Amino acid sequence: MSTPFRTPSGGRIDRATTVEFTFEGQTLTGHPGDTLASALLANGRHQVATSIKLGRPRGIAAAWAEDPGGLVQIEEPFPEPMLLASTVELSDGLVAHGLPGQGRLADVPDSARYDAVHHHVDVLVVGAGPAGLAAALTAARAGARVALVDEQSEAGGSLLSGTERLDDAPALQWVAAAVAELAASPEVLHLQRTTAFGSYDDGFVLALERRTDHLGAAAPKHVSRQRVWRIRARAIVVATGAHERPVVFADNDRPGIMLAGAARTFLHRYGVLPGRDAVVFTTNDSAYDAALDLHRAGVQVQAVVDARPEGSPRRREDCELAGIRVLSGAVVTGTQGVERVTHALVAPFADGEVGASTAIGCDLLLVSGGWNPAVHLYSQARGRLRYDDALGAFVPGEDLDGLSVTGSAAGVLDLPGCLADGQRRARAALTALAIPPAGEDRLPAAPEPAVPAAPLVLWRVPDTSGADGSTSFVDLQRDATVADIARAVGAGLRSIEHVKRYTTIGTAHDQGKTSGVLTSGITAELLGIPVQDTGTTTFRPPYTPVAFAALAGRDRGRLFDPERVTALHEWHVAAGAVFEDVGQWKRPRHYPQPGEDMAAAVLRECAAARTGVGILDGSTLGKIDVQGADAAVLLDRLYTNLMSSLKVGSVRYGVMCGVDGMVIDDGTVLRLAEDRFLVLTTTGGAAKVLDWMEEWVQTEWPDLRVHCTSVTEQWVTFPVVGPRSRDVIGAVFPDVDVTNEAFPFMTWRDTTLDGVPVRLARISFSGELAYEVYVNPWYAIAVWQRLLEAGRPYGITPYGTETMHVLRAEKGYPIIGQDTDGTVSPHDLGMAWAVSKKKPDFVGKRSFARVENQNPLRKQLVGLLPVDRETVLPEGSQIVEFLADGQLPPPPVPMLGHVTSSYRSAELARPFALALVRGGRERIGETVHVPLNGTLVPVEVTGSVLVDPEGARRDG
Amino acid sequence: MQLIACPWCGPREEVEFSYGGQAHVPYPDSPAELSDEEWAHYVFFRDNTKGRFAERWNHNAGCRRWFNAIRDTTTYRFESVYRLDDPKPVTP
Amino acid sequence: MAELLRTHPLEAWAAAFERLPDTVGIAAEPYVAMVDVRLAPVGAESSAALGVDLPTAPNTWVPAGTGRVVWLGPDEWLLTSTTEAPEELEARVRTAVLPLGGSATDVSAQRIGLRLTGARVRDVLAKGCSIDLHPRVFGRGSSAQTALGQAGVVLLALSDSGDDVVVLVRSSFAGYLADWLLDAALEFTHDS
Amino acid sequence: MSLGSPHATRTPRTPGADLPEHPDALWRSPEPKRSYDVVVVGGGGHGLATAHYLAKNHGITNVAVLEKGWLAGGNMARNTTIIRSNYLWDESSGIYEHALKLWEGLEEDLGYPILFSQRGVLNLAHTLQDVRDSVRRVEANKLNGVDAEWLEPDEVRKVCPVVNTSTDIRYPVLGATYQPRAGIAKHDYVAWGFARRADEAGIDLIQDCEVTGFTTDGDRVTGVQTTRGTIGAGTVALCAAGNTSVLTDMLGIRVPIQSHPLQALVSELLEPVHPTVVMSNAVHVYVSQAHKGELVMGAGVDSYNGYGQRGAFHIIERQMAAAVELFPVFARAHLLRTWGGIVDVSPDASPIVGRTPYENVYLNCGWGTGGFKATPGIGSALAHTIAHDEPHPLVTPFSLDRFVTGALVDEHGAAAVAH
Repeated sequence: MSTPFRTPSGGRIDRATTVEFTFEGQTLTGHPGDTLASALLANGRHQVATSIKLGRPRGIAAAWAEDPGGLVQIEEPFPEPMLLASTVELSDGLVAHGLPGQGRLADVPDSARYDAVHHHVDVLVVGAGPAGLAAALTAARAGARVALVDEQSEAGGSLLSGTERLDDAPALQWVAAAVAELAASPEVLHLQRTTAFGSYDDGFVLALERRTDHLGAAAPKHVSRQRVWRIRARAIVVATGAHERPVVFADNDRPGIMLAGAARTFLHRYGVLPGRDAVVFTTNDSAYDAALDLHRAGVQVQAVVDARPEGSPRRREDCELAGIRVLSGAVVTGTQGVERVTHALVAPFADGEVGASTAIGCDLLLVSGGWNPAVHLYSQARGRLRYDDALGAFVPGEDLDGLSVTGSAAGVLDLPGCLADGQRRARAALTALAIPPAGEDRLPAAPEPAVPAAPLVLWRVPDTSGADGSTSFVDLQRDATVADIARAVGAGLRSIEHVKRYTTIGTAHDQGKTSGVLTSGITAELLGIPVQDTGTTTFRPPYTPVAFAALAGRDRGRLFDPERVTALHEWHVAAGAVFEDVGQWKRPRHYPQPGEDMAAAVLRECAAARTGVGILDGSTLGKIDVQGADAAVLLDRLYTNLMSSLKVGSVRYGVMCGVDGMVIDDGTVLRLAEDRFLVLTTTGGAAKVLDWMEEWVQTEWPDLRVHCTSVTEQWVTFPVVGPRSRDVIGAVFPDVDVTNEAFPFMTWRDTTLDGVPVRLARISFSGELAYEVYVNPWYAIAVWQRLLEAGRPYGITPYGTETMHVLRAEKGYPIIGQDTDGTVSPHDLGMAWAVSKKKPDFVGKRSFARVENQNPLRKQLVGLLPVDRETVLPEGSQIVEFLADGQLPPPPVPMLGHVTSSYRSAELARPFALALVRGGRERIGETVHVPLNGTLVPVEVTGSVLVDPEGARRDG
Repeated sequence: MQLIACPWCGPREEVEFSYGGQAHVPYPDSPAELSDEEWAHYVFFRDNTKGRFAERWNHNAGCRRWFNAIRDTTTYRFESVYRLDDPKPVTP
Repeated sequence: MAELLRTHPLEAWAAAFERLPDTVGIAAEPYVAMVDVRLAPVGAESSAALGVDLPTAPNTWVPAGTGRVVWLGPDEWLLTSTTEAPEELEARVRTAVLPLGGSATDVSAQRIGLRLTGARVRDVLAKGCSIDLHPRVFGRGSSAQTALGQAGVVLLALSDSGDDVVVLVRSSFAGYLADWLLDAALEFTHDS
Repeated sequence: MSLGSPHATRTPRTPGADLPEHPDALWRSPEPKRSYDVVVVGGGGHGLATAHYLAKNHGITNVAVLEKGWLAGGNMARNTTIIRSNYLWDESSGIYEHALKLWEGLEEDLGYPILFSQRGVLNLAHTLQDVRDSVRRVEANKLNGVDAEWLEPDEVRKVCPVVNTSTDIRYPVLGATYQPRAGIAKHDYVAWGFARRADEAGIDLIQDCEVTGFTTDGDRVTGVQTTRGTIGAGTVALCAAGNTSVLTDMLGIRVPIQSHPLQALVSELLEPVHPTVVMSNAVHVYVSQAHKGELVMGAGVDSYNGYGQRGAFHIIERQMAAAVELFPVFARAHLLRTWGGIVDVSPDASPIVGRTPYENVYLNCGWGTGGFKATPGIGSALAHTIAHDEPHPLVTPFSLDRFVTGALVDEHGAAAVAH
């Protein structure tokens, strides 16, 4: 297969190897080193897609990320929406097609790996062009820790696109030597194919490395496809180069119309002739290089059209020597051609006036309106841009703390200038870091550049086509034109932000890389104000688009969020437990036996605990060791009830409130010694309560002699629950007197099991006789097994959180976070008994005295019994007044409260619920209604304690 | 992502810290003697300064110690960090 | 009665750790007694009472007999022992620091230790640890309480070349961290 | 003037081609007069809507809207445009449902194609407590006349097929609440629609006009000092969202709000994959696919106070992890742009609206992440409040003194999904 526009030699491609790819169903060939864009051009294909709004043919207009034309959809090796042909490296088997509008996501999950790496350096250099390489070398030679990142597949930057010479040899030889030197420096990280896409505070730069895309289907699966580098740099040198700026004229969007510098890139880097007959339209000297290089490569350069009255005397000579016609004081006013430009319309241009145009035949129209420094990273770091009238561009203002800009990104446009500036910036950075620069830090010798003729700042050529600017495209990706900007201004808009939103300029894939400054310039012209006053729209990360998955990195699937498990997790899994997520914990919800649904399993588990013995893995309960002479004082200040009066060896239930007087946690407290307590919190509240204690101790009461230490994972906790629990505990711990007299309710005892310390506590969250077993998790399985063995004669039954909830609800014990929602006080829960009257103050006390806390219509925790003895009210159901006619009135219907917990009770042989109800305790005995699927379920309001209200069972 | 200089552990990434809002808002000596309005101001009202702000941070992924900082809420830049027992720095 | 068997939270991961190449060795540390010590100020008195100087430099650890003392905060240390039972260690330390107004809490099972060894250790840790682990900055004797992935950890540098690090992690996060480390090490298991 | 719909203009359209044209005339840029009957501080959605309803409902047109930057350039231009009214508490669903009803007629009212798309919103539940809270909210919504239903996972998949409802993910989807009438609109179009109507009514929209102080006389504010001179004011309404505290500090009024950065992001244009709006608290993500095809997502609120209109990137990264976890097909969608706004968060996550210690100054702030969806509702209620010099019944629950009495409207306490 021939590639007619490939030069016979030259370029950075591997001509020995041919790769096959498919574009728009057509099989084509290219070489490793090609981009999809260069390969298409080599095959004579300019048009990539049609435009989104107007359906006009669009082609490749630039050689990298600034290209507004060549949007493609990748289909193989894996579908990826909306990439630029100019930035897609060619790989064997690549399948792509042009994209006018919306990209397409794969409908199967992406199996590729993505990851992130943290990296710390003294100096980060962004961009491996002449300035960046010079800066990196200077930093590396000084022995600094250096990172050099560059978005291209190889280092060199603009040198890859030209014929410059350094040290009397092709500049790329110096580039190769520089890369080798950096590779040999142990403290240097040099990454190509790596785009710095965001710069943040304190020298934090994010860069995306494309690690395997260029390998196509051959990419290894165990290596991440893309990697986000999180680079923390003490100093940043931004050497990101400049984007060439087009000039806007009528029909400036046809395939074959390209930035002048891009043509040089395609020629020198990829060995591609972008056309046979070229017209070059410029406002500055740089485009002459393109004209002369293309001419040497055999392209017929029909004319160089230079908008400047005198053009560039020196470059005119070069052209005349080469036999290239130069038209000074002339502009391109329009073009002809449909799928490809066929003619450039050229007219004299003086004092902003355009003369009669003549058509010059061409299949390639190169345009240069000057250069825009790539200031994105500087601007993202909140650097203030300054408009440079001479360049017609926004350039970096003051250096930022720890960030400087160099080379053409700083408006330095000649090679020796860039090299020297790069070195200078790097030295300045080293000095600021107190790193002495190396003695030997030579720059390559570069030929002194001729002084260019002053560029002309020309945003747009007056439209003489009669289209009134409606075909003069500013943002090709949005099909937005000069006419659109004029409409926006005409509508009264003055802010560039409004103009952008009105026209949608800069909102497409390229985020306005070429259109942004043009819009500022044209808007300023139309408003008759200086460009500086118009300003630019804000530069936002990312610099170029980044795949969601790349940012998700490895936090996917089972690593999305940590799964916390207890020491018994494997046992629970083996026992067929169904798990529940409680915060990050996995807790067994129930243990269904073959053929059981949850309801059946829970009824069985509940019955065992109420009539025999059950056992629970309660290890997720938060545990905090509170030690010190003032431990009791701290607890008195944080709990609503009195803890200092608790006797050593005893246990007390306590409630904790926020300063707003609302319940934040509850649990039992064991007094281990005069100066030591073990505080138990809810599973979800563990970290919160420890932080809460630390906050008060550190920030308010530093004088208290107390220390709080988390011991949540230091102890597993197994409540052994039910009338037969005493038999089980007695059997496993024979040297403990388990009688009520020796070991009463709400006390704890220490013992040992085969020499291993064990703590037993008479705490009941079910109302039944119960013993909680505490032991070091190392022995969790062994102790659990012992308890199961000892319990076998009594049919000991492991139960999960669902049964735990039923048992506690039958006793009216609330679950903080389920029966409360941050708006519930202890009094609302009917726990006035747990609110000390003795203590002068404790956290939250003052809030109890507020007007609203005195409101008799506050919601209070009560029990509900569905009158039909059948309906299990859905948790969350709302409650309304009893409606005699059984009909809901039209909304809004006043609500009395809602169902917080609801279960079927084996003990009561009927369903029941807990609820928060306005003035609930006053309503006990009343019947209210719960709307359920369009019907009204009558429920009786009861006290919250439905089982064993007199507490007869806790002692067995 | 910012670096925050924990007075003990040194500079760490922002994610290691939790925010504690306005600093130097002591718990009232005797809440019982406050009016509802005075109490509400302690419970709910904090300054929302645009500019230099004295605020509390906790290095909860590190040494778990609370400390204070002067930070500019417009630039987010930390101007100083200081321990709870240090006086509030005088800022011009 | 038979002695109570101990079970390590990462028993199920042992085989996977075995398969790793030397460049990214991961091994669960054996059972170690650990006590959280709170004390201020420290000095000759505390050293005498404890038989070890509690390091006052943040982000450091020092050997203590067969164990270690790790700085956790201006008045907090993690003291480990491979020779004492947890309750013995707590009792000894508590007795020593109580008179000085300190406290001691057995946290032997609160965390487990993972020993990471090999040339790729830094690369593995860098995938989820934001602090600078360059040997110049994080040599032997350095420690850090920080995050690794989404788990809170204490890192201890055991060598000056960054190839020997102990990671202490809350026991309930051990499985997550083990999975995380194996996943992070994957690309290095294909190194030749 | 041409106000074509996206389909009317040119056919066939490339998917994602464009949005309806804006009108040829939007608003004047007048010089401020010496004084106005009403000065609205803040030219965002709330300020512009208030101006519109002052003119439309109450014939009050001697009004200035003062904007320190460019109209609707704050949160109005930066939010993710989710509109819903399925809030838990009566007070909240009251004001948001009032707003939603106005949204339903707003395109006609403004004569502007605001692209209000009632595509429904799903609030996913991932834990048993999520389910309880969700059912509670749905049942409350129904009784308040707000359309709401509870969906099981298979029904969730029917509404939004790309949601990962498999049971083996870290936090499986246990179901969702669904409000069919909820949706999205195009924020600039909404703001500009209000602005144009206000301008047509003769109201002065004054940009680049930053308030630097107030002139007071006893318990009245007589003038507003600005970078464009002092402007006399009969009544002043503060609608400055994240910058409210700057103004109240000038007036010596203490307001319990904290300003935080809130970030959002957008992808490239994509073929339709996401027909509704999905929000999840546990796996923190909220996402919709906007009219041109871009995915629009909001991230979490940055923890610290900040006026910088930017946040930390780790929050975006976590957001992306959540998005890919819940929507695996998003893996290779591209993040095109991120930005930040300033949300003013109150202690109970509900707004603060009503009187201030100054008898002719009204306060409207604390909307947190709810500001956009409330725009027409609060605009009309605030206009009514100003016109009658008496708080509208829908805003009385949101008075400043609730923090003294303790009668909060605690939306986050009730675990309702924010945003």
